[in-house]
Amino acid sequence: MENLDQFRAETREWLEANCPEDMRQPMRSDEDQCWGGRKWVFQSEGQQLWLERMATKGWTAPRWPAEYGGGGLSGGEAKVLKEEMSRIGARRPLNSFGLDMLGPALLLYATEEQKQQYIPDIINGRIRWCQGYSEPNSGSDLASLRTKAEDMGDHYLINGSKVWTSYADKADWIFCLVRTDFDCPKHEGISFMLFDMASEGVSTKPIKLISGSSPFCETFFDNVKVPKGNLVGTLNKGWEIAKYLLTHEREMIGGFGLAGGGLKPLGQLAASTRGTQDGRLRDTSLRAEAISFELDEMAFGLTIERITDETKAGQGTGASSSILKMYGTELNKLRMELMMAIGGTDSLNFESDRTGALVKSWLRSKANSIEGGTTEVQLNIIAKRILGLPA
Amino acid sequence: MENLDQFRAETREWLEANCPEDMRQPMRSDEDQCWGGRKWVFQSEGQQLWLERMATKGWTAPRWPAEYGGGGLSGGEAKVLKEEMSRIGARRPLNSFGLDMLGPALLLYATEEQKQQYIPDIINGRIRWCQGYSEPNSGSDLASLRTKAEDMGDHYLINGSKVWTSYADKADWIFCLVRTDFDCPKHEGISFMLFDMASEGVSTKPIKLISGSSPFCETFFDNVKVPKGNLVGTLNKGWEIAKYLLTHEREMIGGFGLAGGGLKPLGQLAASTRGTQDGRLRDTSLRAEAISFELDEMAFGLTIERITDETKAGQGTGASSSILKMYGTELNKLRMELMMAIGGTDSLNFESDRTGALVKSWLRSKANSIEGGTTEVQLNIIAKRILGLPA
Amino acid sequence: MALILDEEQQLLKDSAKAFLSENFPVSALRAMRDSGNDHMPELWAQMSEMGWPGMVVPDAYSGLEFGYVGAGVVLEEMGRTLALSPFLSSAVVSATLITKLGNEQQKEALLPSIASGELTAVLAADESGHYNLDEVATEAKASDGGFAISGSKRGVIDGHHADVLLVVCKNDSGSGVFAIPSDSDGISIETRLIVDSQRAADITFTDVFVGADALLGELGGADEALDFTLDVAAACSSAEMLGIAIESFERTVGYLKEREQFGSKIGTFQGLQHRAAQLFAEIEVTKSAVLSALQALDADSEKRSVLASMAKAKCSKVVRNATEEAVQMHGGIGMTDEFDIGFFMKRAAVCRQAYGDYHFHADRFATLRGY
Amino acid sequence: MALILDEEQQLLKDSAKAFLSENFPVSALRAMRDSGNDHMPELWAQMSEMGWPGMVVPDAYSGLEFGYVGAGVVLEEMGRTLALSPFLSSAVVSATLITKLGNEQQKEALLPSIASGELTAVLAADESGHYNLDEVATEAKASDGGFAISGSKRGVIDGHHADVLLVVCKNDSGSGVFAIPSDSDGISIETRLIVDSQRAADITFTDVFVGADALLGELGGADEALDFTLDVAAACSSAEMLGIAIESFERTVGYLKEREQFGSKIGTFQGLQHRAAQLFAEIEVTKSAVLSALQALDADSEKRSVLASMAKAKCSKVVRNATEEAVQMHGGIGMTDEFDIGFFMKRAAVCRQAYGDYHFHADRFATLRGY
Repeated sequence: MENLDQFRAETREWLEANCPEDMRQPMRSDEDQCWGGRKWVFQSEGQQLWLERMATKGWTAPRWPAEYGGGGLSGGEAKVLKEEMSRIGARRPLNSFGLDMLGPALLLYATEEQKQQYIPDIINGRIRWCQGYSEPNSGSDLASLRTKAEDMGDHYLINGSKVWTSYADKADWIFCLVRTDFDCPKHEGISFMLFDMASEGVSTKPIKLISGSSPFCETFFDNVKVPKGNLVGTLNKGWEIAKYLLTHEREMIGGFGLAGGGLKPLGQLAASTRGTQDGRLRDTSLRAEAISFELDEMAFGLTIERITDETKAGQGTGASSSILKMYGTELNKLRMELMMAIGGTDSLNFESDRTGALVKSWLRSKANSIEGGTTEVQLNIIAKRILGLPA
Repeated sequence: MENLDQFRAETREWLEANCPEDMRQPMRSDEDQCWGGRKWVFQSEGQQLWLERMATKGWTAPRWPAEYGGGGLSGGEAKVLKEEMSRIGARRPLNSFGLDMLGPALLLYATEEQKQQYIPDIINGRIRWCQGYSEPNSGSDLASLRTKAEDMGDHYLINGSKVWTSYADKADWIFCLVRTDFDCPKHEGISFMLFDMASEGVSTKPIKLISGSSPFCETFFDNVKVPKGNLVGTLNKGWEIAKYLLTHEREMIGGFGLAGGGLKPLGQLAASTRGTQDGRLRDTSLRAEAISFELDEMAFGLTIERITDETKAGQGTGASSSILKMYGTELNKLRMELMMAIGGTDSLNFESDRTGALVKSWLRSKANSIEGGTTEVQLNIIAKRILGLPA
Repeated sequence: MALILDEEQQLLKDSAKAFLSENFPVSALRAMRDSGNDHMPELWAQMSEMGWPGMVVPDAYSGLEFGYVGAGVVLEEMGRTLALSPFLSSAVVSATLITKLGNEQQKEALLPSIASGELTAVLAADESGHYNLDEVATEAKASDGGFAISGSKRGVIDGHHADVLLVVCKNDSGSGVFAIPSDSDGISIETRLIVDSQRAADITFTDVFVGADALLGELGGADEALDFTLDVAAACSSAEMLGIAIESFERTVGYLKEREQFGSKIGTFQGLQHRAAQLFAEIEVTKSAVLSALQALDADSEKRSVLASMAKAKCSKVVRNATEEAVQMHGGIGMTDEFDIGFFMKRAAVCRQAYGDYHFHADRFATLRGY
Repeated sequence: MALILDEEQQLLKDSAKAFLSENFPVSALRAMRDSGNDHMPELWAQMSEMGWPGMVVPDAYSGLEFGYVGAGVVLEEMGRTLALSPFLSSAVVSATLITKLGNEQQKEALLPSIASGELTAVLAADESGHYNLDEVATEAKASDGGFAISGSKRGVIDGHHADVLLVVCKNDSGSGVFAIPSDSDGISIETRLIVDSQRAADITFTDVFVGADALLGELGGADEALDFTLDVAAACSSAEMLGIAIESFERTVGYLKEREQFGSKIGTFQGLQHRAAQLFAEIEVTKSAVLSALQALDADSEKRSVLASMAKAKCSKVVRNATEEAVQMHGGIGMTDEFDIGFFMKRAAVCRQAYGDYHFHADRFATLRGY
């Protein structure tokens, strides 16, 4: 048994001394997140200091190996760090697809040289990454992608386009699925490549969503030259890395459904907004829906906990990411519907100031069950891979 | 405009004079229904008189042509008769698959001679019919049936078996789908035949259901000889008649979902059983479910009305029977679930006396979405035939 | 009464459909929004030419007296193209309330110009955000032979375009409704953009002086007329939601027949087929709910309120389901502003909240049914 | 505490599974019913040999003190084979109440024989048919240094087999629980067959005289212990429902892989695949709900009641869904008595109602959560 008490004491002291005051305030909206990267403009001195200090300790990526700049913490230490940060309300110092998606894949599939090259810049937030997966005609059928990488001897030549590239217009580099073999079953000719978004021939066009915001882009590649060393893993075996990454992404998106993140429990919110009678939410029909939601939400939260504990104990079922993605996103959509009902006509506000935030989040939530593999795709995966139902 | 007032006055007078007192009492259970047929034992003098008197006027089949013994009434008159019967609480004099299913098909597809032979005995309740459709390996895939009728020159020789034959053990005759051609697409080699259940080679075996009752049988045909004149319609074209009949059956089963039949509205039943607070059902979660059910139930009842009115006005959509079957049976299952919740632990009684009736009806209701074409089959029909979605 | 449209109603529906789909399709809404506007005056002008604002106004006041089924079929077609006009707020809801509550002089003064479309009125009732008239706090104090009105109303759609506000006030004797020109002294209006590109108005009344003739009916005597008006608003807004549901559904079925994934049209996937079939059945059932509620208004049937709340509750659920399924089955493209399907979800959100949401009408339905 | 079974708990589960599936599979229930019996004494004898009746009884009273997670895993496996025994009613629920409420002497007198399986006790609490203890009217009048009990209890499962009845009474000072031998004078028991082939007892008490030592704890002081016992009953009956749901689901998935229609295995139809996948996810989520509720009992956590009611409400819904889908996907054959799947639906109906149904626990959950 490791001695976590000492680590906790030291961590608490360090955080107390190093976390700037404004980084301990709750975020007022998504705009307060720090994404890093070459183009990043820090919103405050505190934001910059907080990132630098945490990155120096490797605590933007607490469990990654210290040799690449990670924190090198054990599971127990990482949990203590999380608890201590949460205790003082410290914000996450860096939000990043590099941390949440690319990094774990690199640690598993990249060469030593590639790890040395890319991982430190992820940890310290110097490079902001985006993900080039979906294409205009390959939505749920991701493996049907057509973006082509031709072997030109000393480099690959990339032509094609991607869609739903999150923040492509703000990213420095892209990790990208490309087709390197057209004469084989669709899953077998895909490769996983990294390249600089500043390369000649790369252009992006933001996609305006129904919520009015544009977090996604169309991304075009017109004779983009990519050095051969930027291939990760084996040529034509990129689908394996893609699947690994999709699993990670699903778990992230599924987690949206959780109450955890300081949200007021829905039933209590309804009661304080809409009033009670004899201690019960006055609107009995809304109460019944809130109950049904909260039962599922609580059971879902416990399921994340259980799956985490099973994984730690080496009992993983393999089913988890599809279940979490499907269940969590449907729950989140339901939560937003109930929030709208609680808000009444006020909730319809679409002004660009704060008052329009609820309805925009409501609209945004409808994408949860589409992005990262639709609910229908998750159900197919569960039916075929887990239940073994015949094709 | 026909003069219905006079018809109403005459009908009222006739019913007053001819409907026996005990036939004006609400039925206490399904056992009080009169099914007729060779083996029928009348439960009271009133039951026998009522059937004879109504049959003599043709009012067991009010709208069927008078030449075959039917009432020959117009739509308006039939409605008046129904209203006047309902006014004094008169029971239906005869319950019969002949009236509800076979008869309409015979009027459409049978020869004049066949109509003369079969229809009067349906109207006066002398012959009780059963339906031979499903087979052990053709559940939802009805057209895959294998019961064989061989042309032996002067008769057909029938071999095979049926399942889910309602009351086959109590019926006198059967209308039956048989395969008369095995060398063609499955829908094209089916014929529609009638024969006496007392024929040599016919045997039945009741199927015990989870509710404990046995309304259905397995029915076996071992070298049963059927006269050639018992074929209805064209040889190998029986599927058309079958489809017509299925449509009728679906509408009948779908109708189960309706509150109409003197049932107390569910919400009121809940309120009177479970108590109210400030005028609202005390159990707020049950109230929300009762509301959701009653909204659907009312809208569904209005839909039956609308479809009837559209059909009268020649605006039928063709979609109706699958929608009614699917929606009505799901609603009825929901109603039974709510009745169980209202009843609480008392509702679990399974005694063979009256106290077990609720839980048995609850169990029985689960078959509604299976019999007469499953809910899944109805959804397929809607998707393909009405919405035109590709196969 | 047969639960179908009669010949005249069907003709009206056909002509509304033709007129709106040709002249004010969904692209008109997009154009309006992109130019920064929040209503469609040109549509209203053309509707007025056709006499539609007089749909439910009695013949005696230059109306068409065509009834609520007529209003409903127009609204259903408006729902299909998401056309914006004060038809529901002024020509249907306000005209109804004035007809029910006004005296001869007031009706003469207001109804003919509402029927011609020259004048628009809007009901300013709710203060709670949940159409809870029990919580009305706006007061009318007797003053100088008239009244001084103080209070505020919330989320009034079309409120900043209307010529006349029908303001619900409360005092000890009950509810009263005042017809007040919107440019009267003491009225201040703030608007906010809402999700379907319309604007909702928050209206404050500070000692707004009105003559005694501004009071429709008696002070304390408006409850019955407000109840009828709520039935009208609920049933007619249901018709609009029905149109939204039908159009979203038809577009989605069309997309299922076109879009390919995994080498097949996605409409071949039974998972989607069954959901589409289920939704189709729900929409068919909802059609009956809406038509019966509209007919009950025309017949002033005693089942009127039960049917109106049933229709509003049922439509709110079904239009939510239809627009959610539409976006989900369209996939990513359904989330883009470039594609029209999202507009249906946005308008549906507004209709679902207007004049009481699902929960409001579910409660009203149960209360009326005795539980 | 990690939300997984520890090694001992997993071993217990495995051995319960092996024992029950080999010795008391569903066919044992069928045989019991067909021979006109309503319980399985042989099973209880074997369970007693293994010491299971002492699962939650403290070591001090000759119990295993294995805890509620242990009781839950046994009940889950009992749900899978539909094995009938007084394990829940006597060994879990009654033992808990006596442990919480009894004095030393009472515990000594009752717990060791409950733990050995020699004696069974049953909680006779509800009179409403809806586990509403607010409606308890059974009275205990002080009489001759003891009490005279009068009233009646409804639908007590195992009531006619139990040796001791734990009778909840009410008087002005609150609830009290009396442990009364079931053969005492003044007790009359009527039983009725219920849907899962068990019998429920309606028990009438007419001036049943008991000594003061029959009172567990204080008169008026039982509420807290009854509340804990309700949590135990809810969580443990949830575990049984979970087992029913899992087994029904697995049998159904098996059938989908076998049964052919329209020339294909029905498991190839995406409509059924998606419903099966959805149900699988619900069952996975429900597993977490049940385990957390059981763990909270063992830890006597303050979240205990919220989790117990959450688990009972969630399981009631999911087991309904699982058994309905099981019958529906089996089609006609699922409706026949000859086929076992209907037994799961029947037992589920009983478990869903036991110790408060969905609506009861939904309300309790919300009340505990402050709305």
